[in-house]
Amino acid sequence: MHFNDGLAQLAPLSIAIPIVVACVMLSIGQRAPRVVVDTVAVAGATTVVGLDAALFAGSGGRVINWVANWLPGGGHPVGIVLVVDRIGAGVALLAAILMLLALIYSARYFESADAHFQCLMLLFLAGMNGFALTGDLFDMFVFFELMGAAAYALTGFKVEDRSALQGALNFGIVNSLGAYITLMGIGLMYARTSQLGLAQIGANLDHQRPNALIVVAFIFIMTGWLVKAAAVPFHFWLDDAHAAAPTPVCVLFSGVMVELGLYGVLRVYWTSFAGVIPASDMRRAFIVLGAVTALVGSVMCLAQRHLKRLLAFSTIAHMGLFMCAAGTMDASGTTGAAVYVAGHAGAKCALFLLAGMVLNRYGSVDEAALHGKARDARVPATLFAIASLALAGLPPFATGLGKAIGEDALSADGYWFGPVLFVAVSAMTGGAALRAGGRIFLGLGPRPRQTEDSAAEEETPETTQRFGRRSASLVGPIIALIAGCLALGLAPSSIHAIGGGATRLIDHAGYLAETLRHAHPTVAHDPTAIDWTTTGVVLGLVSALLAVGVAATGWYAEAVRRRLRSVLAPFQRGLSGMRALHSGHVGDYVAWLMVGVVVLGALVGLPLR
Amino acid sequence: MSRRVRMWMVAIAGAAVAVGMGLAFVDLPSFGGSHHPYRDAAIHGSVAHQTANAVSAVNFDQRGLDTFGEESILFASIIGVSALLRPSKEEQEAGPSQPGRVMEATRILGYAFIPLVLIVGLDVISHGVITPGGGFQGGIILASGIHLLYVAGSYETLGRLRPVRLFEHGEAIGAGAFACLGIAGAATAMGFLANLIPLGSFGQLFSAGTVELLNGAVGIEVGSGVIVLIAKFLDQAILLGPQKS
Amino acid sequence: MNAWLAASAVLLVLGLGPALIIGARGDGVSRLVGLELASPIAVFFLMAFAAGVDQPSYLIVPLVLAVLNVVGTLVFTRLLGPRP
Amino acid sequence: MSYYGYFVAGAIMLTGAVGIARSRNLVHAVVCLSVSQAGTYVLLLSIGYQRHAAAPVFGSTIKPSTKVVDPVVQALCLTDIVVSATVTALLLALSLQIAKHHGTTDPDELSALRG
Amino acid sequence: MTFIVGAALTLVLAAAIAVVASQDPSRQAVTLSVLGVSLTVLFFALQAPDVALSQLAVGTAIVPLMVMLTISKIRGGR
Repeated sequence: MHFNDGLAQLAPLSIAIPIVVACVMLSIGQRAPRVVVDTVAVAGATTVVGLDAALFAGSGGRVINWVANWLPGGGHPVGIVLVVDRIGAGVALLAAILMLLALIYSARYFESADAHFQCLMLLFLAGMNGFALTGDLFDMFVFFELMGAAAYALTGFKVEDRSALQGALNFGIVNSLGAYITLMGIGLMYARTSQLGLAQIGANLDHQRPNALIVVAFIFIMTGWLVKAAAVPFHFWLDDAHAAAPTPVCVLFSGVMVELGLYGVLRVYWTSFAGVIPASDMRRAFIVLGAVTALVGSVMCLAQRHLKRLLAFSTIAHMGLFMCAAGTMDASGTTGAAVYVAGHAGAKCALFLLAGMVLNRYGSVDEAALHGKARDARVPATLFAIASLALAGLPPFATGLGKAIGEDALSADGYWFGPVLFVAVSAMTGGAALRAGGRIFLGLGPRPRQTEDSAAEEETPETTQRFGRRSASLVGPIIALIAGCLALGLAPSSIHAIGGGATRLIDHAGYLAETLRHAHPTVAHDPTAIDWTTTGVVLGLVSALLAVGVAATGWYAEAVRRRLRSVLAPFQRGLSGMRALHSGHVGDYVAWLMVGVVVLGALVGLPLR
Repeated sequence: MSRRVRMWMVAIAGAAVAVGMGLAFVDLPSFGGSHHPYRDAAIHGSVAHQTANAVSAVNFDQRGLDTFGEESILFASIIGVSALLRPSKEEQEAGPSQPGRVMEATRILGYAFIPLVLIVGLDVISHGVITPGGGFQGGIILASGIHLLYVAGSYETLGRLRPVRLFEHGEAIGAGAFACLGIAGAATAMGFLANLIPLGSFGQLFSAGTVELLNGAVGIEVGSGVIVLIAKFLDQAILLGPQKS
Repeated sequence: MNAWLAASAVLLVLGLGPALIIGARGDGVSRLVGLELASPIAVFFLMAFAAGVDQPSYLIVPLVLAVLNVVGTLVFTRLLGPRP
Repeated sequence: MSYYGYFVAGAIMLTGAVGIARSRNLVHAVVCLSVSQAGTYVLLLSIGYQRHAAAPVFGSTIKPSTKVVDPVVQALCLTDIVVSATVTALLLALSLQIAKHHGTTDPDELSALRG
Repeated sequence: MTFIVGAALTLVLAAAIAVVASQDPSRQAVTLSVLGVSLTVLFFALQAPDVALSQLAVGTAIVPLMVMLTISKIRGGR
């Protein structure tokens, strides 16, 4: 009932504060010493963490803020509404925490150019917060573009690095084109409903038959968000951008930005289109796209030697799993996806930061070139092993818990291959990371031959001086990320909060009633008791074991592979064909984007006829 | 992929997308019709807040958060361009190259137009509430006026008149002022970006409450920002000279 | 449709159409001729249209076009030719 | 005529996309992207258009009771134009740096990224 | 009125195709300016003087200037 009360006022502040801090930093950045700039940036990010945490804690129901006090009177609402629920606040909180850790990690990064790096990081945070908290379709587009503009510049920030520039341009063109297609869909929806608010559109579309206009508008809107979510075949930009972006930026890209794309899909579907496009239709589309994405991502991940590119493909693979879990279109699957996203952020970001440390110390991220080079680095080696196993879903890490919940939800819906897919993808991605780590830190297995493509990629250093061996500002964030992943897996209360959030995310009627008709929040019924199950623990252990197996095959099976060359040849050809598709050519990516729109149309639209 | 394969893919997928668009478009209300419920509500809101230019009312008042996001995009892009086009060490050492020669007619025309462009720009900003135009359009016109000095040939004069650092402050101040006006609304418990100062009367130069102030903030931000933006490109193309490969 | 609107329609079809054709063919300098043709015609079109719908406040647009066209032209004349 | 505006909008968007795919120069591709975005302006304004209505700027000749076209899509379009200009600036800056460091702007010749 | 809007739409479409079809970027920049003028005309005919003014400010001076400066920098290397 209470519009714009104290808690609700925090929502726009979490968008505005980072922008104000960025303005301050731009002004002082030219004169102030580096330590002041870093302190201000970290303080700004800390404030946003506080605001988002308050929103997360207070958003048991939904926190609603009609911006600029344009309350929906009797007639047609004209203002923008921010609607904060647990999942929205949770994603914003995740973004703020990762930003804080990335800023701490980068405190001695680069010869800063007038604090531009920190300004862009904070504007990036503002964009992510706005995207997560708003309840208005066009506003989502605006903050999507804000995220994009900051992200393109951050990707290309190492202007001496050729691959970074090319990756940033590919990222910018493909994402922008996706965003314009989304804008077209928004225009179509506006023409149809004369509304821009998600809830208002939902109320207008409820109980209608899905005609061509609604379906096409929906597909167009999905396109932009799915480009961000890196669903195959929209995913090509991701490995280019992640492989080349500065390490602290990769943390935000992999940990939360890509996931925000999936959040956008779920938010728009459940709030606006759930009354007109049946969930069964979406389930098919999600699970097909998710499974293909997971397989392509994990196979490509295994084939990489460039450590950051390997981690980027593992992000694509995990995005496929999140899509499958959320694609069950029920509370438990969505909970699984949310928990998995949080856990994945911890494990994956730790791995990226470790890759950054390796790059700093040895000037390369090629696992073949680095073979055995880092034998003396005990602490990073241990952390790398733990994070890789966490990525593979080892209990009791939150990744394992999210994976288990997702597997349960899929098999409960009759998708028997769900657990198989989850275990296989976890084993392959975790195994690939372990393989690389084992080679780099322990020198396991024979030294791999230097292939042309791996030798060609030289890496531009990101830092001007080598950091001390155990610099707290580097190791601290890594330990915090792994500890967070572990704590989340061990704390049922936090899982309970996320489960309640998932129930609300998919609660179409409740969102509309609370936003438009000031209804009292309906009590979120407890989602099916979510906790560790025996099956979940066993499957988690199995995938961790398989990951070790995959890694060991990578280390020692060169001889076996040579003997089986004739049997493996067709697979090798398929793999090199798939690698050739990831060509770095922006024209190819645009062609795939258009194919993706058609595929999406076929998956969602054709069955509705 | 070869070029030929790519073009076939684009042709087939593009045709399919075009068919989808066509199916969607014929379901739309027909072009030029009179059914616009959001329009009616927005006009009502605009009149209630004494804003003669309903587009400004939507931009700065009813959907002010969009514009806040939009100005942040501008802000982020300009910082991004500044970062991407920062001169490398070798370029800084190379020093400026000689500017090209300019025709006398170009020079005279350029100087003659500067005051005119500046006046038009200021007029477009200040009347944004009551006539077409506003901070964004006016800001760009102002920035174009300053850069006439470059096309008029005197890059050195431009360098003196255009202390980029100062304009970076201007950009930050404009963007910060927008945000602070928004936060002031939240602090008075009216709501973020609420229209909280006296509204004045319809059609007057100073009407529409905070719309006028936000308009001015955007004008400062866009004007300074675009100057910085063009300055970075100019520095690359002129000052640092053509790239020797 | 009143006389002003009729005049603006004529300007649009017989003026901007050919200007576009010139502005889309040949090398940069000959395209510039098309642009130089298009801008004044557009100014006249905008003025005639504003008169036709009887909206004097619209006249700011042709004014700005006239002014900014000079800037645009100077940009091209400065940068289009071969570098010294 | 009743759908012509929408079709033109769709056609512009697709033209731009095809232009990026067949582009041989990154600057050309960036310009094509901004052409593609022009399609969204045309769509938005076509949606808000009403025949024989005036612009939503009230004054001596347009009273608040006059029929006007939709100001909301115009506001959205203004935002869109700002986005277009600034994203174009960013991408041009990236193309410039690519030309500097790769020595080419032909996407067929860029080879820093291979799967 | 309808005729004017229709003619302006056609003009914009033709200009857009011409821009995309121009392979050489510096020629394309001039045609892009013509597209900017055409869009201004269209927006004006659609009763959107605010948007026309924005398009004008962006499309006739700033974007062509940035494109031309980028090209002239790139050309310098040849």
